[in-house]
Amino acid sequence: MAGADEKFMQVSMGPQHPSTHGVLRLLVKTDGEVLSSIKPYIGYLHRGLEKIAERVTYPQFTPFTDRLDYLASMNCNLAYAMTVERLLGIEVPRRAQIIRVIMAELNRISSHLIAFGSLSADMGAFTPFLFGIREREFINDLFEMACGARLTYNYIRIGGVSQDIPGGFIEKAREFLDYFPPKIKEYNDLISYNSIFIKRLADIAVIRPEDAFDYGITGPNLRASGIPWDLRRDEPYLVYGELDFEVPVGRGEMGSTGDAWDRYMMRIYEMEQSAKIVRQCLAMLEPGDHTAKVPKVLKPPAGEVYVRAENPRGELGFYLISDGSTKPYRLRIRAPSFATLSIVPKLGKGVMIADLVAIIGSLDIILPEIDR
Amino acid sequence: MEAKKIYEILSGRFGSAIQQFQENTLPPSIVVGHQAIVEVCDFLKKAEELEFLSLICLSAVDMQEKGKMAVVYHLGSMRQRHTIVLKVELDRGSPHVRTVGTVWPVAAWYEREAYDLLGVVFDGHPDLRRILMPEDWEGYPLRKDYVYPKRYHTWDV
Amino acid sequence: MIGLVRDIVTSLGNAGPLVRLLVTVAIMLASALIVLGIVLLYEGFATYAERKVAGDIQARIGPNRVGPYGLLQFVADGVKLLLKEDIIPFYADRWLFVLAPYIVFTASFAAFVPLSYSEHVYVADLNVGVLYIIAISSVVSMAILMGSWGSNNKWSLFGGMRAVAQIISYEIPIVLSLLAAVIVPASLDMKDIIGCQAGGLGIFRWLLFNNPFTLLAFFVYFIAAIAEVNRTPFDIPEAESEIVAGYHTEYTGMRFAFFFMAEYGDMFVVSALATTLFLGGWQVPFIGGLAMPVWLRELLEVAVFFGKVFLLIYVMMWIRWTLPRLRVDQLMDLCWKYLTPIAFFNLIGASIWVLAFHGKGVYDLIAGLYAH
Amino acid sequence: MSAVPSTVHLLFFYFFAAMTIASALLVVLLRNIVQSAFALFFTLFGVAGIYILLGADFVGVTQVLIYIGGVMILIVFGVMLTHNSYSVDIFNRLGTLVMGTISAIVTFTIIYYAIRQVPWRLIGYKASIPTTRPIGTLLMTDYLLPFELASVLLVLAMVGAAYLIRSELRVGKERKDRDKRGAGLERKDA
Repeated sequence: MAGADEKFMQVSMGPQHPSTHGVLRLLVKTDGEVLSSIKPYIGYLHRGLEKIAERVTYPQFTPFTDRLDYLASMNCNLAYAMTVERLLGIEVPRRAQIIRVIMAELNRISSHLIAFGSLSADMGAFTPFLFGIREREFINDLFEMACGARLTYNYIRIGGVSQDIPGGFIEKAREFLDYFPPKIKEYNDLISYNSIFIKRLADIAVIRPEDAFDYGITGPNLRASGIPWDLRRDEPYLVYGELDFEVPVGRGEMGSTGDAWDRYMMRIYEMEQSAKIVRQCLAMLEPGDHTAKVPKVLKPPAGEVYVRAENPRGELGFYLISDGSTKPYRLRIRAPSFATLSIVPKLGKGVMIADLVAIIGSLDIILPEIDR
Repeated sequence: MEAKKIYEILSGRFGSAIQQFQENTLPPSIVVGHQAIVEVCDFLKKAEELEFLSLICLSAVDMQEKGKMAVVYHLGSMRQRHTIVLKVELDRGSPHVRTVGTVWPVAAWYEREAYDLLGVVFDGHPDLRRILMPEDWEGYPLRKDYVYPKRYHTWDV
Repeated sequence: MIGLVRDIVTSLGNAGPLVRLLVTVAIMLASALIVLGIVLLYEGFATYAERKVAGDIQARIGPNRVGPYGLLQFVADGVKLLLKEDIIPFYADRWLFVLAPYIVFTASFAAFVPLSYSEHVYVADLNVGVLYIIAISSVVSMAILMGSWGSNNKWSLFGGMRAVAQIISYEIPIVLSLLAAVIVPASLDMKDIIGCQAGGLGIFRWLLFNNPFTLLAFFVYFIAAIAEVNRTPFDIPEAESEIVAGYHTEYTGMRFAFFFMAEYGDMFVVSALATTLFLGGWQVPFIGGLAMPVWLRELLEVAVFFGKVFLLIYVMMWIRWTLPRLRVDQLMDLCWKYLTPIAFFNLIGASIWVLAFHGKGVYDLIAGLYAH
Repeated sequence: MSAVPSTVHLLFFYFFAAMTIASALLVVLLRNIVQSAFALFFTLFGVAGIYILLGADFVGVTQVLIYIGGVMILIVFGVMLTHNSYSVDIFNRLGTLVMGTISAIVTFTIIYYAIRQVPWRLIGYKASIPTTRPIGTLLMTDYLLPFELASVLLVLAMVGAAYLIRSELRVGKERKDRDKRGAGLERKDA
């Protein structure tokens, strides 16, 4: 039972564990229920995407980005498409831009629904998860209308989107927007303000702003620490600059700023804002092309770009180096969850096993993106 | 702040360690000598008007034709709203550079990845192990001259 | 049952001792088998009900394939569990691993014995019935520890430790609040306790309404009872998202089913105990005084008893599918810092009440006022 | 219980007696210390059964509640949490075996003669009567002093145990503080 260090018990949490959100292995040393150290082991899902990118052409890599963060493939597609467009200097038609924003925000909602649901499930409440799934179905239906797929969409392509949105999409999307916001209130009643839930999450694993910077934390987790930074607002891409939305920031409503509850609540707030954005975009839609004129064979000039976009889990960045051929010379993927996971050993000292689950759940990491 | 100005500040302070300013990349990049990288990073993080608090990304790039191995640091400042790219070029035969994990802790993981996939050795790194590949993997897969293995233990690859 | 045995054996007259012995044993076995059958049937339907209730709460349908409304789902599950491979981990402590599920199930089954289902339907009329149930359910914690140690799995060990700590701790508020009720009829015998709750406009002589302390005792008991049977929000010993199902991680097939059935059996027992002690047991409200054939009365009493028990079980299910789970230290806090002191003062208060009013309840006192 | 025909009574008695003796033997003979701790469970359970057969249902149930629900758990916990309880192997060396046998024989002889010497008052079979109330009354009247003394002893033991735990916590805290002071020199965990 006792390992080398006889006071502690060494337990391997994962690679197969219900609440590590994929195949993540945490080697934890515990003194009873209290953790003294955590060592994450990753790479179980390593598929060598960066290597693959060097052997396929630019458009051929788009489907691989679907598999980065499979809960938000639209956003991953978008970030990659924007990177290549930046390199090629393609201007995307306005209609395509708006469609992209609609899709990205709908996908953000569906991704946050899973995040909120799986955190609740980790906390032992399974019902919110199924509520989240129920609303996610609606979004999946919408995506299926647009591109035929329900998980890996491959819809946003270099130069625009693969096809224009079908008839009836706008009506159905409006229907969703009327249906969805009341559900958020339902979630709040059911779980967000549940006192057990608050007790489990408030003041747990507080990330102070300086730690958030040091560990490269981005997205909702960063905003939960009280830093109002959102690429959609601060480095606007597509039509985000014209839209009216707020960037919610953690205020430590139930404990200290940057605790697990704040991180959880960021997602709830962001879903509201995303719904607002989609509504505005639907009103902005006007006839036009759904894609720019993109040559059959893409041969970007030699050069390098780094483009980042606000994904549901933080900033997804692509560092793309082109040598003038049809294939990327080097494609580096900066995955938000990778950086986020690196703070876990720091947060997990002296907490209990149950808190570790809360930490991982509230950071909302996704493994395919970490392992690439 | 403009990248050009950051370059000027840096060259004013570090002199010949700041080697080159490349405007054709996006965002513009500054090539830094590998001996000075930790000091440069530390300065960029702490200097008042620069405040590069976040290391957005750290990548290693195999520049086979030049016989170099580059390590690229994408830095950003949320308060000052500017970004900059630092590059260090290393000898491809034995790429060694000092770790910036002391400046930004997240670099520890990025550096492990760069070590894992491209074999860049970060001196002073407390825990330089493979991170994505199995610990007993041979070779560095993202190098351009990487030869795919036929077998790994008992499996055909 | 003993009465029945006595009657039958007496009617045998001067039969030889061997015949008497065989008849006695046969009757005992038969009644045990009948109870076992009923218990198993109940447990089957309880799992079905659990899934239907969960489905209802989570906006799903629940089991609906096997039989009408999925009613035979539990039969299919039972067959599946019987056919499953029976895995004993190589490094398990074989004896303890194999023995534990049987002990758990036996203990949970044995707790059905002293329950009084109607005036004349009961298995054994123990004069220490209440104490017997508490004692026999403490065996469960022993067996859980056995199984968790026998599995030779660290997660199981965590689960076992948690289970034992929890069950032992929560036994204190349970016993104390039961005592607060038991001192009114001044008996530990189920029949006496139920007998004293007759009349009073149907429900007002229930011990629940006897005095303010018993009312409080009921709630303390019920909360502690949920913890005693390891159900959400107190299901930390088998918290799937934290310690991977705890003490039954390594169990498969029928062995797992024994643990599972024991949980439902325990739910019935604690609810039945609450019904007996606080909710008037099989006392039929409002029509208790009416004249009716004995068989009808008995039938009605059994139905009322089961109705009350199932109501409490339903509440447990409802809570389970609504609330998240507490953390292990919060659970202990709840027990030692809140429930136990409350139960203690409650017991003292109840004793003073019984002394001051000579055991009369609120209803009797008010009725006494009007009688003057 | 005793209203049940005596053959059944006897049957149950032999069952419980066999269970007690067999499991008691297991406690002594098993080599795995955890297993023998668990075997004690059956011993205690058998004793409880015999109590109930004697018409002392309250005592029997209390035996289960306290010995199995409390003492047993403590023993098992103690054994399990002891250092290296996995690998402890109890050897019955010849010397100890001989000594043990001799002392066991001596003890049993003494007990046997003691039992034979005491003039037991036999009350014969009687319908089982509730024992709870007389026990309670006796505890509050004739045996009040022993009862209270036992309670005081238990409270003392509890306070002592709590004190021991606390002092260990205190030591642990000091060590932790010391560790914290030296923490700056330690290498950072990646």
